[in-house]
Amino acid sequence: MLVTLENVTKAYHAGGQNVEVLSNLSMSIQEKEFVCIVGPSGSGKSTILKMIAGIEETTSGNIRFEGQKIAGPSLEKGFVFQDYALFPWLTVRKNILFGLEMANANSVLKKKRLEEYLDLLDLEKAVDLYPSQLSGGMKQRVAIARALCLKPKLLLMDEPFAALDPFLRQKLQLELLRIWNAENITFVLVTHDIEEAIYLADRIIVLTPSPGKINEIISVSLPRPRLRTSQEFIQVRNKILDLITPLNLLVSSYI
Amino acid sequence: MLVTLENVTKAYHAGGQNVEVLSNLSMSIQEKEFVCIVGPSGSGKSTILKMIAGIEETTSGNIRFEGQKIAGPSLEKGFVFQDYALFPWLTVRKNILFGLEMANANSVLKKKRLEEYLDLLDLEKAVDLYPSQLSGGMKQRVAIARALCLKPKLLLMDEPFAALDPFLRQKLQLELLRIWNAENITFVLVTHDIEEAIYLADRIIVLTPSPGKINEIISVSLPRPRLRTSQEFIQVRNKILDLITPLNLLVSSYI
Amino acid sequence: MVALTKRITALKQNAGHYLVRSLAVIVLLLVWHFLVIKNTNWPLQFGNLPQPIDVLTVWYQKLFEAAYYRDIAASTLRVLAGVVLGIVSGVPLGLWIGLSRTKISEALFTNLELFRPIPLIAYLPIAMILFSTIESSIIFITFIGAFFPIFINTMDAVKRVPSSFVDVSKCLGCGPIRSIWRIYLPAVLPQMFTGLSVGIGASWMGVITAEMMSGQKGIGYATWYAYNLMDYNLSIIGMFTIGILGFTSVVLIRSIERYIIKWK
Amino acid sequence: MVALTKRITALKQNAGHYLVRSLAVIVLLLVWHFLVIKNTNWPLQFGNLPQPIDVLTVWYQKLFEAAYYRDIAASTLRVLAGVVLGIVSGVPLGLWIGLSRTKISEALFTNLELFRPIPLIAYLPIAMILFSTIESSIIFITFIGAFFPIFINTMDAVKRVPSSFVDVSKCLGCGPIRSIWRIYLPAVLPQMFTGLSVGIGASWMGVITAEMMSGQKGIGYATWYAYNLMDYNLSIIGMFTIGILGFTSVVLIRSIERYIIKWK
Amino acid sequence: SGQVNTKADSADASSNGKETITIGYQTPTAQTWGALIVKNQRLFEKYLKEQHPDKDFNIVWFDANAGSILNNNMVGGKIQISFLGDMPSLLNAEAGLKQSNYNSVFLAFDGKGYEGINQSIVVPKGSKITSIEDLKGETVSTPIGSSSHRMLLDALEQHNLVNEVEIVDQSVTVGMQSVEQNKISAHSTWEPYPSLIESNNVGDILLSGEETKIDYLAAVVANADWAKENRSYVIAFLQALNEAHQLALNDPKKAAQIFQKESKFPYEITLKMAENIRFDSTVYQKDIDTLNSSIDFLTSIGRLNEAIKLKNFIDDSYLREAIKQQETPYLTDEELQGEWIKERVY
Ligand SMILES: Nc1ncnc2c1ncn2[C@@H]1O[C@H](COP(=O)(O)OP(=O)(O)OP(=O)(O)O)[C@@H](O)[C@H]1O
Ligand SMILES: Nc1ncnc2c1ncn2[C@@H]1O[C@H](COP(=O)(O)OP(=O)(O)OP(=O)(O)O)[C@@H](O)[C@H]1O
Ligand SMILES: [Mg+2]
Ligand SMILES: [Mg+2]
Repeated sequence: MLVTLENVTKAYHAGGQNVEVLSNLSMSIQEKEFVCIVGPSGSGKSTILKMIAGIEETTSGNIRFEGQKIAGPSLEKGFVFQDYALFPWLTVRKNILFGLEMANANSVLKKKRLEEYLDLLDLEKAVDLYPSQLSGGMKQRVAIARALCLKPKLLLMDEPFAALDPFLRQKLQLELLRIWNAENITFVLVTHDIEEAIYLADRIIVLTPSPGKINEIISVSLPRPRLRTSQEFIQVRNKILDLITPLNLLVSSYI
Repeated sequence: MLVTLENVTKAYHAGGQNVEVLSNLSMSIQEKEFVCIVGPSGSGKSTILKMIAGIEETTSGNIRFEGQKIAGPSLEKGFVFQDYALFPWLTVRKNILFGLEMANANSVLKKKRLEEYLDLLDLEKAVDLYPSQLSGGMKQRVAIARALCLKPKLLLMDEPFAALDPFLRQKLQLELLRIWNAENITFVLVTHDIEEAIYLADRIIVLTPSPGKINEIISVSLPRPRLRTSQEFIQVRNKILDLITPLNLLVSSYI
Repeated sequence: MVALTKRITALKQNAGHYLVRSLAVIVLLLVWHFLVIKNTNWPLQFGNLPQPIDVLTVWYQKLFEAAYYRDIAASTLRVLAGVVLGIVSGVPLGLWIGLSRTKISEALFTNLELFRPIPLIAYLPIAMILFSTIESSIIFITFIGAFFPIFINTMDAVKRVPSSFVDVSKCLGCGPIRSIWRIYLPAVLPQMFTGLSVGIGASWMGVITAEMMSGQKGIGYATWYAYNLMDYNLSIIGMFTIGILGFTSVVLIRSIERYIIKWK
Repeated sequence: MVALTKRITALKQNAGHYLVRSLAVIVLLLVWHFLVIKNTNWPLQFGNLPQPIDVLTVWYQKLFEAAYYRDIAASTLRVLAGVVLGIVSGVPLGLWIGLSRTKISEALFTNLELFRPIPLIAYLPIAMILFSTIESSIIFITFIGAFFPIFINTMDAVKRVPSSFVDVSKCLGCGPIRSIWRIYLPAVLPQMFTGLSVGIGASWMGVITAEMMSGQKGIGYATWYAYNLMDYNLSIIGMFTIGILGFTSVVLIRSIERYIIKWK
Repeated sequence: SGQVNTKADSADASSNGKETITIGYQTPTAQTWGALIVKNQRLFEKYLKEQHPDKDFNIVWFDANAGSILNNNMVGGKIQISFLGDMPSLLNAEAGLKQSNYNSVFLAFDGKGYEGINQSIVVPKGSKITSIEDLKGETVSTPIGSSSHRMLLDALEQHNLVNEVEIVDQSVTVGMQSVEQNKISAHSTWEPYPSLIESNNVGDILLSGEETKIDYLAAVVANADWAKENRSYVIAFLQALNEAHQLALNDPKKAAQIFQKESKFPYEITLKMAENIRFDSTVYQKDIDTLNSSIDFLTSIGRLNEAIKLKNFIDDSYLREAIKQQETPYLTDEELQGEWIKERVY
């Protein structure tokens, strides 16, 4: 197991009160697995990723990475934020090399890695541009390249496609799978979009509304590339929709 | 025909140049019809709505509303903006009554209409709140109530659900259909979400990428309420997906 | 219950803040005291300062003198007059220049921009020339201080009113004239208040400069007079009195803002 | 080709702007001229103003006098010194108080806030007492003018650095010390420049105040001196010279900003 | 008293190795224009060279539009010697008593105005006010606590108008402009302003200070500790002042030219000043009496809180030594008890 969560609970202190966000979560993620987490807003999806990354601490329970308790961020765990969090003051090149620079890598290595990921993510032409000069899709790819550049074992992605036009989104999903194929890497991806999760994941973790608990874990064993219009795809989709959209839904029950 | 577009072309003057946004568009919308417009970002969806509303002028071609050329905004055409454009300085009550106030309606009428739409949209409890105190779904409903309050014949909606959590989105779609059933009104709704379009529309107008032309108009004749998981639903969906996602899609072809 | 708990927690936090702040001021006074007592003259000649205890004693006495409040009242009225004039002229001008795309408004704006970077004190000779009474010259200076921030912020805000507000109001039957009252004015109100609070601060900063002309009353005059007297106790008291008045005005504006702009 | 066309269009637009602006100034001068000629004394006593032609003539002569430039240079150096000191102290202090959550930084902030609303002119007596040279007391005033906007903007900006920048830098192996240089400083740079341009404006306002009260050279001193001599031509020239200098400084800062902040 | 600000080289850091001495003067006060001659003719440098042939000096001249600014800077240790009107010089003395790091010494007089000449009450051009009685019920401005204020009060007292006139505080510049712009009924001020107002044809002199018969005096005050430590500099300075006074006495036209060059006031005015002002360092007993009455005046209007003892403040030993070194005889004690002696100035 690459990552294990054991009875993880997380509470935030807000407005003088402790608010439980995640309660008693247990799960594990295998090496080279592609895991998606779906759930309504506020169910704690981002919080899970941050705890795995070591940016947030757990309130109780343990998270292990390769059997070790997580003490903080490490270079083996890459993180791609929803808003990309590209440094606007650095060019694409410097953004991608930021992690290697921090590690005082030599220039040969930097050059090699840069070329490798510029090529993999088709960013050669953008190398000297600033983030503000990039389209949404390119920003996305730079953020991924920046995380991959350190050759992490695990890549955590928080709604990487949420800000994108759905037409563009499909193209980038395909691209992501290509990277996943090319690199020996485990993906944990948070999304709102069930179809996206089915298209990408080996397993889908469905959270309940706040405080987040695991509603169900669904394994998707369809061969890739998956066809959104295939019978099997639709079946999985219907199963999840049934799970989260009770049929007796009434408008008046909701404000 | 309630609305007819005849060879409508629209160009914007930007950076010293004329950029054509919509070219030679013809279509018509029947009374009591529910029309959705889908298309990639920048294909001119919002522009179409604005021209019908009379906020933007056409560069060439004509738009007719009930046979008359459109000269400007009129109270018969309601508009719901993507970001709702609720006036933050007015309470829900005053926002809803804004149009009637402008028309110097008497207080009896205002009271009647207010009650009618507070009830229809389940907003009684929110009547004295300011927009900043509302959830996304409530804002959405206030914006609809504000437009409906003038009893327009046509309601134009620009991506009304784009900013919402997909779980919430489904509930509001159902609600919208309920309003459409309750009122004698024609809907034109712009969306990014194909599934949403299929769920709602009588006809779906699919635009090509910029400059926008009509790619295809798809009639959806499924009975309502439509089941997203039904065989027929999936078929329509697959048809549109095939239309916009060529199977030979290559990542490298896209930047 | 929850609301009550929250309020108590908030009160506790506030109390903590006030404690830290009061302590901070006390530490400042102590440091100042020891610097003077030890006659420290490096890196700065702190030894020349009056002792805080003397300043506070004199200040305490001042608090029982009617003249102190008369001065404060006189200056406050001048600032008030300047600010009211600033609003009355800055808001319509800001709306107009912000909304119109005519050459006339652009020309007017250019001319106003010429005057903006001029320090208030440099207006003194002109203020004296242009106005027929000294009081109006003084108010002119406080007005200039208030005008530019109010004007600039209104103009800025009106340019940034989302076009969707205007579009939607058109669809709801609101014409261009009415939209000024019903859309633009309320939409710019928050930033107008920002301009107002900057402006009232600037107006207070101008009050000493302005009251150098006055010759009889006003806290700015009193401070200036103390300086001429070489009474450093009174100079420092004047300095902080003006500071406090400026600060209070800003706080006041901010509470008026909170009261008026309920929708935030 | 397209780029060229765009540039030409932009140039044309700019030329249009300059034309309108120049016309605006000419209209102002004409209006002024006629107000004086007609001896208009209502609503304001414009008739008392000197004629614009006289002012411009004297100004033109001034342009060939070394003393004029000596004064400008003296004031500019003082502003420069104040601004440099303002950056050197305001930026680290802003970073520290913005980032730290300790009581000490809160206390320091409280004390700084006490001094912020005090008008520059009111610092004069204290400045003269505290500093051992005249030059340093003038520079102290220009420093105070520059310090607060730089400090406040830096502090503000650093509080608003998106936490995702910091989180992502942690994940990329950037420790807390390095993040100051690599994350916080570049992230606050744009708003720091805003503070800087406000600060340099305030610094100009301060130098005039300081020089008017206590100078031997400098454009503020020259302007005040002209006022003492009742030479309104020179007073007005001084006024606008100061305005132009303040304006130019801000424009300069803005171009440095554009040069440094390439990423916008 | 404690640590003292006597570092003379503190005023200008740019002068490496040179000793800097800063002297404060006031162009808006004609009776301190002795400074302009010393400055213009570089007389201080000349006598310093005599006293210290091997030393380099950097003399900085600091112009201020009010005595308070000079006093402020003297307390701050930035100015060593100042030309001050009589009232500011007394405030300087008070600062010497109050401030722990500053002591004050009165070295000499500069300009003197016989029986209040060189001060006037002026009214706007075409004013209906033609006599002092007309001021009844009017507002008059003056720099409060100055000799002109005292002169105004004396003039009003002579006509029993003290309680009938409102007096407000205005600096000479603002007051002069107020007269020009007809914003004030009258303004009581000192030269060169009354002359400037007349010459600009914006106002008329209502009453000359002479009618009050109180001498109007301007003084030279120094940082006492600095003076004690640098006695030879002070002596050189007073010798320079003496030469300046001789020049004013012997060649008023040249003095007027110097005044014009340094102050930028029109020649007709500076000439009038050169002729009307008695530039004389000498400390007569009657001058001490005048200062004493000034102390009473300042105390009576609440501007002076410390009891100033002139015998502690005035130290004419520097002046006596300076004159002795120049091998000219100083006035005898008897002469010092009497009236100002025409043609004999130092
Ligand atoms: N730093 C924080 N302090 C206090 N509460 C927080 C903090 N971060 C998150 N929360 C709360 O924790 C809950 C879960 O937040 P989280 O961001 O993990 O949800 P999410 O599932 O990612 O939601 P979304 O889909 O909207 O991104 C929310 O109710 C949020 O308000
Ligand atoms: N006022 C304007 N001036 C210049 N160009 C404009 C203007 N409004 C829109 N455009 C351009 O017209 C094109 C179509 O815009 P429109 O907003 O109609 O697209 P859309 O299909 O609604 O896109 P989205 O899905 O992103 O909302 C875009 O390229 C846009 O940049
Ligand atoms: Mg999230
Ligand atoms: Mg759109």
